[in-house]
Amino acid sequence: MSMEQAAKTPASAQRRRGGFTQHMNEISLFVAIAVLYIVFTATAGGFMTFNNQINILRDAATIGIAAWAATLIIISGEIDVSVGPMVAFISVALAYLLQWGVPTPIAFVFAIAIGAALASIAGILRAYFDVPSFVATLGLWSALRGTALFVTDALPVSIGRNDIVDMLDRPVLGVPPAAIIMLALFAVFAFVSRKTAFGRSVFAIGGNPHAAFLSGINVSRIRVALFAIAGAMAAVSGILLLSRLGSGNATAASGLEFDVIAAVVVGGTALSGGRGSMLGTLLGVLVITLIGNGLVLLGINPFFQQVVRGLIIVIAVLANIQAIKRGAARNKG
Amino acid sequence: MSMEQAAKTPASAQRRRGGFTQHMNEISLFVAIAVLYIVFTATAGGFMTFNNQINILRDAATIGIAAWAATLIIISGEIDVSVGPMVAFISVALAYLLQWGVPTPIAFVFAIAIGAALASIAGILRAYFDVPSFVATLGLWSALRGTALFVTDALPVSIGRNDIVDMLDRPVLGVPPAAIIMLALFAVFAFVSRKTAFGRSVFAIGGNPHAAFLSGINVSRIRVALFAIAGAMAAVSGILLLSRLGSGNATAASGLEFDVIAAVVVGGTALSGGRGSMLGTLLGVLVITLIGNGLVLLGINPFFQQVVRGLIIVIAVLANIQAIKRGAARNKG
Amino acid sequence: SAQYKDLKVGAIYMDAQGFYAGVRKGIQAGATDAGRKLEIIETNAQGDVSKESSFIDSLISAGVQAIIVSPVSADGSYRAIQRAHDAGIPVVCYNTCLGEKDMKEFVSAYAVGDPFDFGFKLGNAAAEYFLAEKKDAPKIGVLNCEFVEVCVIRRKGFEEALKAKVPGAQIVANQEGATLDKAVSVASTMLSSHPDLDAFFGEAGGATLGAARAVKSQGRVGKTVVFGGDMTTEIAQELVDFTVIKAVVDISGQGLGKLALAQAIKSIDGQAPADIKVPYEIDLYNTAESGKAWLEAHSDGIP
Amino acid sequence: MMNTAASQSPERTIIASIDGCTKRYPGVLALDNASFDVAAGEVRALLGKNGAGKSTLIRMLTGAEVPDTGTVRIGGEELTQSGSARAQEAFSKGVRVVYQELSLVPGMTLAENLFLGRWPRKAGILSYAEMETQAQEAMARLGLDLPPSRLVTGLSPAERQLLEIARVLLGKPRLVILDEPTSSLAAAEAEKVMTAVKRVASEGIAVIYVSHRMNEIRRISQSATVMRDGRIIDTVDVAGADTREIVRLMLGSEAAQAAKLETKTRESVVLEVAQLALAPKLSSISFKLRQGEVLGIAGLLGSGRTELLQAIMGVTSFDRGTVSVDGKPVGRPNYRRMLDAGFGYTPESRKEEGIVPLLGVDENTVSTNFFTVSSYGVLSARRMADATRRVIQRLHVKTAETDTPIGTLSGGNQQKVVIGRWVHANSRILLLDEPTRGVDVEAKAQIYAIIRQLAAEGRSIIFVSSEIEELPLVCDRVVVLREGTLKEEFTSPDIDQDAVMAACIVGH
Ligand SMILES: Nc1ncnc2c1ncn2[C@@H]1O[C@H](COP(=O)(O)OP(=O)(O)OP(=O)(O)O)[C@@H](O)[C@H]1O
Ligand SMILES: Nc1ncnc2c1ncn2[C@@H]1O[C@H](COP(=O)(O)OP(=O)(O)OP(=O)(O)O)[C@@H](O)[C@H]1O
Ligand SMILES: [Mg+2]
Ligand SMILES: [Mg+2]
Repeated sequence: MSMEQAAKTPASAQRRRGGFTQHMNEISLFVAIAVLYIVFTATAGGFMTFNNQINILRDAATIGIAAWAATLIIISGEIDVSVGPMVAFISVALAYLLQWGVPTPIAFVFAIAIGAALASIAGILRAYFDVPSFVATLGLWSALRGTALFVTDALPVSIGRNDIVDMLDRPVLGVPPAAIIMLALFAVFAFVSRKTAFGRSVFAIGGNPHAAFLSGINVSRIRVALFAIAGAMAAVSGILLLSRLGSGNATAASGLEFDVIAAVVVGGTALSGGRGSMLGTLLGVLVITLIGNGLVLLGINPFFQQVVRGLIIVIAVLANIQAIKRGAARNKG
Repeated sequence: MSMEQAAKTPASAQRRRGGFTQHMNEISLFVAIAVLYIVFTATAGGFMTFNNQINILRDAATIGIAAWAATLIIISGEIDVSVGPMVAFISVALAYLLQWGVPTPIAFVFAIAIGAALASIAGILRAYFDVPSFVATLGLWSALRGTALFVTDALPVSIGRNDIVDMLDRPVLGVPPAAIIMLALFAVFAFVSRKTAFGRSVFAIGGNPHAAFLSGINVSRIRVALFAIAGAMAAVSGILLLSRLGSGNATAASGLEFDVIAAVVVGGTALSGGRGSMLGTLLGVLVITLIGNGLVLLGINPFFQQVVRGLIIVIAVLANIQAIKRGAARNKG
Repeated sequence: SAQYKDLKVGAIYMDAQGFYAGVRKGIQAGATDAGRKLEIIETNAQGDVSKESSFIDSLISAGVQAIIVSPVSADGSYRAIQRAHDAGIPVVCYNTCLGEKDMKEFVSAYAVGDPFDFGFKLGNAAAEYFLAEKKDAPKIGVLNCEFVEVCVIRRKGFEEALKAKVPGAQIVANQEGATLDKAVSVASTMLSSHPDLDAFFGEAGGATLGAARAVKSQGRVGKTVVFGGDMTTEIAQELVDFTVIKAVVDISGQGLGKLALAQAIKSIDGQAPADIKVPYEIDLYNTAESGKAWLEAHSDGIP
Repeated sequence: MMNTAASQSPERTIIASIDGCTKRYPGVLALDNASFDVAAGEVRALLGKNGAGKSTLIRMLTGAEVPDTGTVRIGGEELTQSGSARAQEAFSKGVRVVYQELSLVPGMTLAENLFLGRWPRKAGILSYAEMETQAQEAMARLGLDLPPSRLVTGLSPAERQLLEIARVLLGKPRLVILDEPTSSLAAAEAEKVMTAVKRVASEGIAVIYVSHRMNEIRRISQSATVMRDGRIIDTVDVAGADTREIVRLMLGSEAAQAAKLETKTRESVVLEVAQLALAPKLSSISFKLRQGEVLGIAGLLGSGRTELLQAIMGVTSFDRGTVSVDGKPVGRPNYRRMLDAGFGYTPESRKEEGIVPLLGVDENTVSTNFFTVSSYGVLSARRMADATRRVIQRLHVKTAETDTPIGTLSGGNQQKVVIGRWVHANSRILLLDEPTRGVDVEAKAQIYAIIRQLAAEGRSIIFVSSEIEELPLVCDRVVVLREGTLKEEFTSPDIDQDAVMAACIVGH
């Protein structure tokens, strides 16, 4: 065993920003996606149809929008396990707002504000009271799911006809708005994470919170902001969910947090913080979604699909880590 | 905000092992338990009956046995989210072993060995391949639950009459064997964590894996051993589950991992590793179980129970952190 | 002719319960009966409308000829089913379905054992038992699965039938206990808070069996009885024993699956039933003998 | 002899001052009613033992912490904010600091680290081009020739230190504080830092310079403030005071003389390294270590001394070569096998790799060998305490109890425990990497004595140090690592500091 193995992450492995090993990760994910495409096209009927590709994009949106924010949170060294219940809660809250006759655009703004406010409770607990983010968001997870179920009695909250909401589910030139929103938000997050002081501060906090604090970065405020952003993104997912289902559902998006975290780590972001990329997460989201879609099309036993997913997550992360290590070793010479 | 708040945990807060602040944590949990007892006795009919107290113990066993091992894992700086599916999987595997006519004691040994072997896969991935334990056990979580459901079609696997298995569910002097086993294992784990080289090495690894490695502790092997132990404990829970339900159930123990982790962190063990105690976890298990029991007795809406549980987890951890801080501050003078 | 063509059908199961293993077997048996080679693409919605919605989209892409689904939610599932309908794929509900209006619009057939009847039959059986035992004010604890809508309806049926015959009957506790382990724990706790509990009503299989186990382990045999839904091998064995479980209502998964496939084939062939609702018999088992008969008929344990 | 430096130059313009500051940490009075000031163009040395309160005083000036009582003024204005705003406030008033603990973010580039939290931006968007040009210039000033887009991850400790210094020189500093900037640097690199410091001072910037190295202080500063137990003892004119006197002020008593070197190396070779190569730093290393010998390894920053020790220990694997113990080749060294063969290794970064801060001194000591304090894996509290006490006594570790968490001890005492754990393990070959880094004069002298004593008992020691002046005090023999091989060898008593230094830098 070498020293690196004793350490939590092979930090020394990655030598240059945008360098070989960073790309190594993304290249290996590209290869994985290509392989998945080839395999599914050959074996799963209907996989390569336009419709199905659109479905994949639409499914990707559910995970993706939440995953962009989760990537920043994980880079900053924190974790958020409350995504699923947050999405469901917001879809319910929004449905009630619409039922009460709040104008749709205002209801959307409210929904996003509610999401940001609730999530920032977890952020405040983390930033100012030292409650580990896992605990704070676990509490939120339980409280939000419980509240949504309690208020609705697990029944869908119908919103009736609503043109704006319906529009959000109607494809534009064949592309569902959810996918467009996901890609637009991706661009924003990729930009923010690389080109703004906020984004770089997130990396700094994840890499060395102490140093970040000493160099005058407002660590607490950024932590709260990160959770608030995650809440807002979950709210956007909640709005899209409402438009897709036509009602607010307290039981929806169950286990979404696992998919989101899996996508982020498959994308090469380190759970220990300080390292990660939006492009990686985008590829991770695609891998997770493709697998989900392909296995359904292949008619694999649904329970067995769970087994395959578990294996693939581990294998993807394992391959990623090995690729980074090998890249580092090759860089040495 | 002070420097300490920027750091991940208020490490400097705790100045002496076994000192005042360590006890602060346990004292505050004792108080919490006392308050719960008073409140529930006053409000929840049947709470103070012998039978109900026994039920609490029995429910505590489900969380507790897994929580002892999880405490060590979390102290070592890792996490195991695969407990629930592991328990269910073992109950199914054991039921099949018994169906195939394997003699009961041998089947028990097999079940424990299977649990240890499967969990040590996650340990090996962590220790030798640098896969974060969250990812490794998340994979296991999905794979085990999926396999168990796939094999059984979500139907219970009946074992028919089996005296040894039935005996495990028959109270001895009114006390269920599960509770006795839980307390015996608690004694073992408390002893191991404080009085053995293995236990202290776990603390050293959690406190500083580099330093532990350099001082000659076999970090990798201990990490694998920890997961194997967790698997074995989950198997014990699986055996007890089988005896309680009379059949192997792939859907059982869902969400157990959350309860276990909640109990450990409520008990004052730091998710960042290096710090924690078995007594704390015991008290944490009691808190979680008492709340569950009391809320059912009170007939609270089950959805609302989730809300209460979420709040209580956060409040307990928050109070704990504040108590430690205040203890540290008082030590100042 | 159509009779010899292969079938490609999508099936969605609502959650992880043994009942759906029966449905699957029923669908397969139905295909064999119809002399068709069946390709079945199956998924499990895990009780989540959002997953269900995305599965239905995938099935549309996969080019299935029909979708057999037990919708998670009457109001929550209509969008996805509408999309399938719009894509020209007949949708056959079983077990659960959409609201009346949406059903008429988007669904070809609904193979149903009515959940209200389901509860109602059991309520009747319970009432008869209490009348025979001369208990005019029995106290009942409910172990529910009310995070899905059908379970709420089952309880309504149960309460209505029971209260009609035994007006003094009273539901004193109602807690979630859908999985076996949770049900055992919750039922045990209920017995502590209500030591005079006369009966449990288990809304689904896990709840029924869990209540029976709790009654036995708490030493309450002879004092507390169990009425519940959903047959499994173990519940049948308990019924044969007849000390704790006194009556079980069941919609056969296999039977329902078979019926649903038959409706799907008809819909594919353009012969959808005039009345969308195709009723399926709800079976009541309230004697030891009936339990024995069930065990003989289902030796592989699949309900 | 001694006069207060402050009274000397009436035209001083005070840049920063602290007035009557007190700061308590749980259990310690880190700063006790301290008053202090520093003027423009002045290089003020700050001296004191480990834990004297130097870093605490600095944190007052930088706004990283708020004093319990007293005031802090920068440029005549009092710091009023609290929390992170206070650090911002001090920064905006021109305070720059290199903290003792590393404050770089490993996963970010050199350029980003230089501008951490204050990245140049245009319309809210970071301007990498500008950042990298400025970074290149700033690093060039310190002779640091690295691509600004490189990650900090791969840098050696010394390169990191220089990077941190480059960071504080950016912008318009009025007060630059360096907390032990050279503790991880070899002499030649320390020289670069001192040149930079002199230049900074000549631009009228006030400098506070903390170091445990007296000769450095003599070369760059005019006055030195001595601290002890959180109090300011005196401010002395460096040129006028002799080192003994200053050390006496620091310790509060007379310093122990360094033990006289008695060499009696035995003939048997315990460790032989032949043709060891590890790309890219080590090309061919061969040497022998005899029983009872202290072998010093000198070298420049990045010459690969740490890598050599790690390769021998099997912590990192090497490309070629053999390592023999007692004449028998060990094949591929593996860390645990080397420990079993009687080796012991102390890493150069005490905090990151040396100690488990939350655990007690006892557990940090016995972790190298649980067998002697346990039976069947069960630890005996009594035997553990006894073993720890033996180590504490032999190595003069200052600690209240045997189970005091090691994180609360001073750096020097922590280091003694890190060495002591191999005494507990009864290792006969010790590889010590920078064992005196960041340790005060008193503790240093004690560590030298410990090393000599261990050698006298027949243990063999490899001693790696960047402070060339200490090599003659401890080593029987010194080899110089340069360009991947061992170049020169010096044998006691002919170990001449200047000659060793020259050997280190030939060709540079
Ligand atoms: N954050 C903290 N929490 C608790 N105690 C602290 C903290 N920082 C410093 N101390 C204590 O305050 C005292 C003074 O520490 P300080 O770091 O100022 O000493 P120093 O003179 O810089 O020592 P060194 O030469 O080792 O760097 C020490 O006893 C130290 O243990
Ligand atoms: N970022 C890092 N992560 C892990 N290890 C590192 C890192 N940087 C340096 N090291 C280790 O520390 C050693 C220090 O190498 P360096 O280039 O400083 O050589 P050196 O001769 O030991 O110099 P020094 O004078 O600092 O002791 C390297 O061999 C490397 O193994
Ligand atoms: Mg200091
Ligand atoms: Mg070194």
